[in-house]
Amino acid sequence: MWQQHLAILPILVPLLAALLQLLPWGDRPQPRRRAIGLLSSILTLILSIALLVQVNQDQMIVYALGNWSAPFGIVLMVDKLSALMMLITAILALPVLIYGCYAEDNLGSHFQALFQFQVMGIMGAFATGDIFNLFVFFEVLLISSYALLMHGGGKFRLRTTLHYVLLNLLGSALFLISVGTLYGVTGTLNMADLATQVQQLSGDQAALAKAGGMMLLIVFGIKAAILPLHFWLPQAYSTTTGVVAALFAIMTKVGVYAIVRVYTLIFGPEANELALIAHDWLWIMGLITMLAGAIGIIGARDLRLLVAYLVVISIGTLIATYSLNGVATTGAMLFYLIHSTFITGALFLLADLIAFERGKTASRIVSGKKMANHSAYSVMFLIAAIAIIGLPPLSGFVGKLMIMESASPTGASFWLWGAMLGATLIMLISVTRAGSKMLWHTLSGKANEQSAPLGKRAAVVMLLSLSVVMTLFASPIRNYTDDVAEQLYDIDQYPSRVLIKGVE
Amino acid sequence: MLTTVLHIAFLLFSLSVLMNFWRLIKGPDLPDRILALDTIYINSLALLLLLGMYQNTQTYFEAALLIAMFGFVGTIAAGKFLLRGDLIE
Amino acid sequence: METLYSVTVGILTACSVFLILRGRSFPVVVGITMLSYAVNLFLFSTGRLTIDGAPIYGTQETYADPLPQALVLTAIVIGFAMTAYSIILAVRARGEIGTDEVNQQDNSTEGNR
Amino acid sequence: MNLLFIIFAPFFGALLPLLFKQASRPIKTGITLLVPLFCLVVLFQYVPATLAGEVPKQMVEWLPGVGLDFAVRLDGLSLLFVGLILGIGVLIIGYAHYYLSSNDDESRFYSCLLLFMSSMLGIVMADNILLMWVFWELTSISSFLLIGYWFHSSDARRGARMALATTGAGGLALLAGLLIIGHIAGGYQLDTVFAAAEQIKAHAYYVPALILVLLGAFTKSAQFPFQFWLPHAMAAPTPVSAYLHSATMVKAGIFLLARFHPVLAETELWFTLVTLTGLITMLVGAYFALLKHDLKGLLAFSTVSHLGLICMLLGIGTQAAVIAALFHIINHALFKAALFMTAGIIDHESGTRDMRKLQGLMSLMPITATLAMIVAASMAGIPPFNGFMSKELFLDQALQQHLFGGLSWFIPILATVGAMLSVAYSIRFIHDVFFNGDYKETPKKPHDPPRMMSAPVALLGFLCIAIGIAPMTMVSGLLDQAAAAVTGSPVEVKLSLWHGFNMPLLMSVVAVIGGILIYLARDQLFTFNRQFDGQDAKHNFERIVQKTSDAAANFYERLDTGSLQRYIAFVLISVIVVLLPSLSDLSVVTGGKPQLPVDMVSMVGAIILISAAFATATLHRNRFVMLMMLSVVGLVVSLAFAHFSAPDLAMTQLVVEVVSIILMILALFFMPQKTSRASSGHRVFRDIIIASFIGGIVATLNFAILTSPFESISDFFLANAKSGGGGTNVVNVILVDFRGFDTLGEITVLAIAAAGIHKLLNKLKPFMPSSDIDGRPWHRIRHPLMLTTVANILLPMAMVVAAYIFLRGHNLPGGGFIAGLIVASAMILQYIANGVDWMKERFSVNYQSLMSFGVLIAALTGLGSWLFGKPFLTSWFTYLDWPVVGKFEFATALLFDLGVFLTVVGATMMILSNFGKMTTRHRPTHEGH
Amino acid sequence: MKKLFPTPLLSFFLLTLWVLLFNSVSPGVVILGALFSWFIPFLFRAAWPNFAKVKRPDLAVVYFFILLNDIVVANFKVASMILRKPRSIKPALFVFPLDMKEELPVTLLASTITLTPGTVSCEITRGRKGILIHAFSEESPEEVIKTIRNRYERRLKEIFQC
Amino acid sequence: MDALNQLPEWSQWLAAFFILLGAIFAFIGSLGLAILPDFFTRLHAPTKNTTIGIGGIVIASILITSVQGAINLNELLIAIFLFLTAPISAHIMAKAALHTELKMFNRTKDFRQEGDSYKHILPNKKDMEP
Repeated sequence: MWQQHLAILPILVPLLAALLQLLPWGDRPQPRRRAIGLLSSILTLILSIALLVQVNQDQMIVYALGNWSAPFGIVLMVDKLSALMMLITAILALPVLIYGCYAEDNLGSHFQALFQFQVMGIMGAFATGDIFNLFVFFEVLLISSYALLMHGGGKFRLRTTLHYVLLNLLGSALFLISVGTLYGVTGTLNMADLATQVQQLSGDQAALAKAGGMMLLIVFGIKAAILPLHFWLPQAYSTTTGVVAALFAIMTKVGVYAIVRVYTLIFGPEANELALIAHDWLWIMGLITMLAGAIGIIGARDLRLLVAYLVVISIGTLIATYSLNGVATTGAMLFYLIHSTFITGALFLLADLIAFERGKTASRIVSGKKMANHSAYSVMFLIAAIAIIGLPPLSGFVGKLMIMESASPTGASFWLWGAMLGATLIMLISVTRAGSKMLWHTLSGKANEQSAPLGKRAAVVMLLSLSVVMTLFASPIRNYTDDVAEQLYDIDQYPSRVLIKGVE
Repeated sequence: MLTTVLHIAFLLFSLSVLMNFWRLIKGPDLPDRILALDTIYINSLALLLLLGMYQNTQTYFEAALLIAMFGFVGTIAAGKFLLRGDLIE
Repeated sequence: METLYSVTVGILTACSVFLILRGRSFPVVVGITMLSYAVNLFLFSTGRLTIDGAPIYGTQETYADPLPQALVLTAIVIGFAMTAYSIILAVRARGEIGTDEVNQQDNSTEGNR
Repeated sequence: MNLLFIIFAPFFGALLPLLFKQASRPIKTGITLLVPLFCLVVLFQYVPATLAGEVPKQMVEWLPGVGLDFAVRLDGLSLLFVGLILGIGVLIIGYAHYYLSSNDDESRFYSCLLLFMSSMLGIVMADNILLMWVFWELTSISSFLLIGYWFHSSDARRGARMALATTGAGGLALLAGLLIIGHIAGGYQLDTVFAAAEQIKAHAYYVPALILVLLGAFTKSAQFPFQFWLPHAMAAPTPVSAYLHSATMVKAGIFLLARFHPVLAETELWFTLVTLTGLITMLVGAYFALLKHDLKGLLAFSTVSHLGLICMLLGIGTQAAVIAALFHIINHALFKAALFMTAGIIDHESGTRDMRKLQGLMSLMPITATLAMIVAASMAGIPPFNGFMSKELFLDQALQQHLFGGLSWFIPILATVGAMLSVAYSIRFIHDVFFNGDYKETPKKPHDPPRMMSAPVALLGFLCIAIGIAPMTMVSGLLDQAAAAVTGSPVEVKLSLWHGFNMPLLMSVVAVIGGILIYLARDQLFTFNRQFDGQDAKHNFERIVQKTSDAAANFYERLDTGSLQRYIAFVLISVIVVLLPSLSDLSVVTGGKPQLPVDMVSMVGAIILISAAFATATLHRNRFVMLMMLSVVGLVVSLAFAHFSAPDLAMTQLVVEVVSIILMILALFFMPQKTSRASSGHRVFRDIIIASFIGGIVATLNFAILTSPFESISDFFLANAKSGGGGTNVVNVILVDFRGFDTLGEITVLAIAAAGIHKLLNKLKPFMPSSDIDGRPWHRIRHPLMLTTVANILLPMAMVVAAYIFLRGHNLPGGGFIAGLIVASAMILQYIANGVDWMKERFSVNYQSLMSFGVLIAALTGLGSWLFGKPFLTSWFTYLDWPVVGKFEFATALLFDLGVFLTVVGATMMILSNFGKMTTRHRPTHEGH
Repeated sequence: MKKLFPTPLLSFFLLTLWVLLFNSVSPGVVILGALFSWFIPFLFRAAWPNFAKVKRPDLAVVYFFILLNDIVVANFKVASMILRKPRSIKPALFVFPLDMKEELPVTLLASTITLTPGTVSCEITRGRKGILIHAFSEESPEEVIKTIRNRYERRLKEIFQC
Repeated sequence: MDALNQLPEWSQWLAAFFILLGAIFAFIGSLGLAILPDFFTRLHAPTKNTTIGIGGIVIASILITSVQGAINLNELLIAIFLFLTAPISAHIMAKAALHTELKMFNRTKDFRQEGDSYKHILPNKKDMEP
């Protein structure tokens, strides 16, 4: 029975788990909540894999909620892209949750439930085929992120949370305005239906829809942290706890996903008057975002801030690559997206471990005491650094190579190449600088005694090993992302698969 | 005829609300403003009822009922704020 | 009527935006709340304005567009949740930081200190 | 056996020393040595084939989509380098065994060394240019680890980073170049690239490709102006320098030039760039070599100089020049490795490498001195050593080129000068250290090292002599094939020590004599150069990095001031910038739909709404008043909803408004109630401008939408609400049925918010004013009598109303959400009237569970439809006709709505009760009523 | 019986409310209403303090009509005052000494005072001894106190038998 | 609208009367709020007049709906709730006004004695007196 409901299960499982976790569980609720959380995350992972397999078979799963088919009811539209994103989320969530179960969840109340809610929101945002429902899931993931962000408390965390919250509330308002505009012009909310409607617009109607579409760009830009909307990110990611930051590695990708979805399906190459309305902006903003991120990492004096800016760079890369608007580039971009999600997640966790074991100097990029597990972290850092910078042979390099290779040398791509290579160099210099200061330039004397639990380290290793896996199986993964991109650009199939018009 | 009367009533109530609002803006003290706000609520209630009569529909009844029930909660809260600062203690 | 309506929505938006640009958490939260009112009005009006056409099936011939109403209802609830969260976040910030100003007083950022 | 083993063995072999971390040192060394020896064994299987002119190849697919495959080849050029890498590698490992002290982590050293070896082998054997690049960067990484081996020393750290930065940067340029080449050639396999040589040279992108490739090569090989990193890499342990900076890594750049010779060379640009760079590098390197007081520094710059020489030869690019270059690669590797090892021995034994402190070591270390003199002579180009031969070839080539036309004569002259300097610093190396008077005090009393430590030097010295005496037997076969690979045509090499009296010999003689003279006049040179002191590349590099970092940090601090307004302004300005063009596309703002007439009530409503909005904005410093204005806005908005046929919205808005205002008043208690003017005039002006733009955009959009004709999916809802959803209130049916998933999400949001607020209020010690803003203490009565009484009476009434609203919601305005808020409001009133403690005594409901159950009920209702094989949230309804009761409807949507109801009550009450609890805890109890 | 119907009057009152809301006396509505009005008091019994019981409902009805009448009459009076000479009114602030203690009657009395135009009950003074009244008119406080006592307080005492 | 004009004549008159009554009183009340001199006097205006104002409207509403079909009393609930809640809000506002010691209209006669109204707990009473 469950196969036919596969599309919604990765949303429902975390939801139910979170609700169960919210119930009082006696005097010592935490072990039980952890058990529920882990169980749910494992289950979600299995389900996401199953979903991916299923989608691969059927091309696309359209799940009509309430048995009301599109465009009238809400449908989940799980195509290959959605399935892929959901799988990434599930894979990322598990090690992060394992990490979190080592007392990280005791820093404040409801961590476990909020974690599951967060996963639910992300899953829903990836799965839904309805633009207003996308808004709802954005809110679900945002409100859980608001709560998670200040997990552990503290002045700075509060301040950045406040910034993050208020900025995103503004974003939500803009989202509503754009959804309203689109509805006001097209009279529909389903994305596939919007695609067909938008194709037929012209004149003033088109201009209105364009305004709505462009406002969406700002909305998603805030989520994806594109310049100049990215300011919330560095502070937010660098001040929150490592485990939350690691989970948030997927959050910016939700924004990227939304951009890809909307500006391919709705305002994509086949939208006639409104074809590719955002791509020029995305191109420029992507490049500038990379630049901004690069400047950020040069200036960063804290490892976590550095990693946060690395996220900004990767976002810029993704956006700029996407804006080249090709199947191959998009396929390469998706590969890079997978890589950067895992590796930034790993880096945030690693930075957290290092900060913990260093003691007073925490994650600041200064020389400090030796750590209890110094050499282990050095090796992990080395691997993570190689991966994130994009040096061979790990996945970062593979991803970058794919992007550069797919963006065949034309005028535009040179800029992309230049930006990517320049950013790589800056990353190389800054990250090695940070690493050598923190891991090599140790004060003499005894090592710090506090040692992080093995499980936390194992979680980081799990994430890092994903990079190795991605390197070894780069070819099959890339083939899959190419499939994804191909499907994504095959716009005509969406309406025909999703919409069943005229059903009374 | 009834419609004419309703129009007059609309006019009077609208003017009332405007005057209340003027008081709300002018103050001079917080209790004055609270009072003005409370009155705006009640006049709005009347407007809703009038609208219901005018359109000969029952759809506004619940909204009016809610104003009658909870319009004063805001007033109470504001008053309590002035008295005790903390509403829920 | 439409002109009046849109001008009102515009002004409401402008005033909220002005508030959101203030430097203290409370006005900003109020601004966000007011913005959500404006946005709700906007979203509501995308079904066009109808007078005396409440979408209760069977009461008349023409109805107002019910879909935006449902959307706005959802938006109101979400907006309420967000308002509640942000206002209490502001309280907490005030409690821990000691001021309700949203910005750091010194210009350096924490990560860089 | 497989060619790939040669690369993979050291790669995975790098794990061996780590696995045997606990073993004794000899065992570790032994195990490590096994790896290159194994590689040599594999190599020898292929040597005959290669020497016979074949090119053995192997390939494993990796990334066929990108064109990156694991393809390796073993042509003559590769063989030459593989031999050097493995051969010298073996010697280095043996040498390092003695060199490293007992404190050093030998495992890590060997591991990195093997890793490096693997990457180096990868470069020279790669049959795919992208694969070559992969290894290229791997050498950068592993050399970084090796140079930084003694990471507790700041020199080592900085030197390592500088090396990595420079070679890494070059590597990235190289990648771009390779990609361009690959694109032009249509593939990245070497054969494909070679085949496309003419195409590439003719292509518009040839120039950038060439420059990018050269950048990679020059940085790696420390060519001018990138020579600066190499001397600082000398902070590495000497075995590393001996290996990386003589035989292997720096040669990678040269290798690259050689490898791409068939593809890129023989153009004007290539000649000019490569030759000139080589020439300058040779002179600059030699000059600085002479000036260095540090033994390894001298050797480092001499390496730069010799690399320049090779580079220049490759630039000239004739067959003879290529042979000379390749020959010199071998010779240089031999004598320079030996020299580095010697320097290491001296350092190891005496404790210093400073030539100003060393002298007269001849008597103490005779064996070392003898070996040193042999290899130094080779470097200086004294017959009968191998260095002499390649230098002669070089001078000959310098004479024979005519590429600069009339100005070509200056090349041989400068070449002679370079040779002269080379002689001079070679003399300095020998004379200053081993002679120059009697032994002076050094940190350690030196003596000859253990025999096995000087054995590698001896072996290399022997090779220098052997090649010098019998070049044809030793190397010509190899050179044949290597040169063939570089030039792309078969080559027959002729080498001999003696060419007869000719111009090159004369130049050599001049060079030797001149070198001696320069050495004698060295003090003047030192004095001359002292004025340039302080121009240390490392410090420059550090300073630049530091400055850039500060500048970047500064820039960011200026851009990102941590100011929320700025972030928000950026967002809003982006909105304006992005939207204005689209709005300007609107030809007419009005869509032509006839407008409704304006009635008076709406007019008044608009006036009040607008004024209240303005008042809210302008009175923001008096917060309580602002709240009241906000509540007017909320009220008028709900009236507007009512007016425009949305009773459900009006009700929801009303109650939500009440609850939010209460929340805000609650919050205001902990906030300053009045604030002083904070923003400056122009800030306010800026904000007004932004606000007006945004307002204008929204109004324009709104107006354009309102007046344009419209067709939507809503007709479907109107048509199907009754028949498909079982309710006449279409809005409610949409909420619980058509778009029930939204509602599920929305109550989830509410639940999360409540949980998040609980988290926020946890452990919060709020700031609690004990008096109001005028300094008046609070009123003594906490719970006024009348209020409590009426609140108590109202509560059950509100429940009845809620039940009514809830039940009729499906058919008439109302529903679970509003009902929930009604109950919540009544409860809030109770809290206000009676206080937290009173409520706690009477209602032991766990709001959190209530809320969770609410969402659970809603979700489980949705799940229930699975039992009937229907998708999630499919609703079902029926009409029942019971006796007495009559006909009524039952719908699962009602259950769903019940979930909504419970969630709303639970969440709202959880928020408020937590808030209340927080303050009560801190408040001393005193007289009630 | 007592356990089953803890507050019969309240239940009845709620049922009335229910019927009024639905505006129908069809069996379905009444049965459902009865169910609710039986059930809700259980939910809120804890929050339903021991209010004084209405002992004489008949008098309560009388009281209601007197109140209505007074409201209408006083309204005209106050309205004329506002219209004629808003600046020449003579307000007064005085205490009405209470003769009863039960909270429900006191609340009702205070509400009555507020509802009848011209007087507002501002505060219930310490120890529930009196009600602080702000009067709009120029009548003397004694007169107002007498009216209140005779017209309202006495009747309330009778209704609640206290 | 048409439906309204088809009502029986008497009911139209009656409804019109009540509507006008309510509207006029509401207007006067609001006028009073606007022009009366101090808070306490202003307090009288709306709490009374809007109460009867609403009463009139409610009666008219009941009349109109009842004449068209079955007796419709549910608007009565509005009046009931309002009668229940309006005094409380007035009461609380008055309390607040007394507490904040608003300036009273100068013709107000204060018959209060010490201890009649709740004063603040003043640990340092002197400081608070103006």
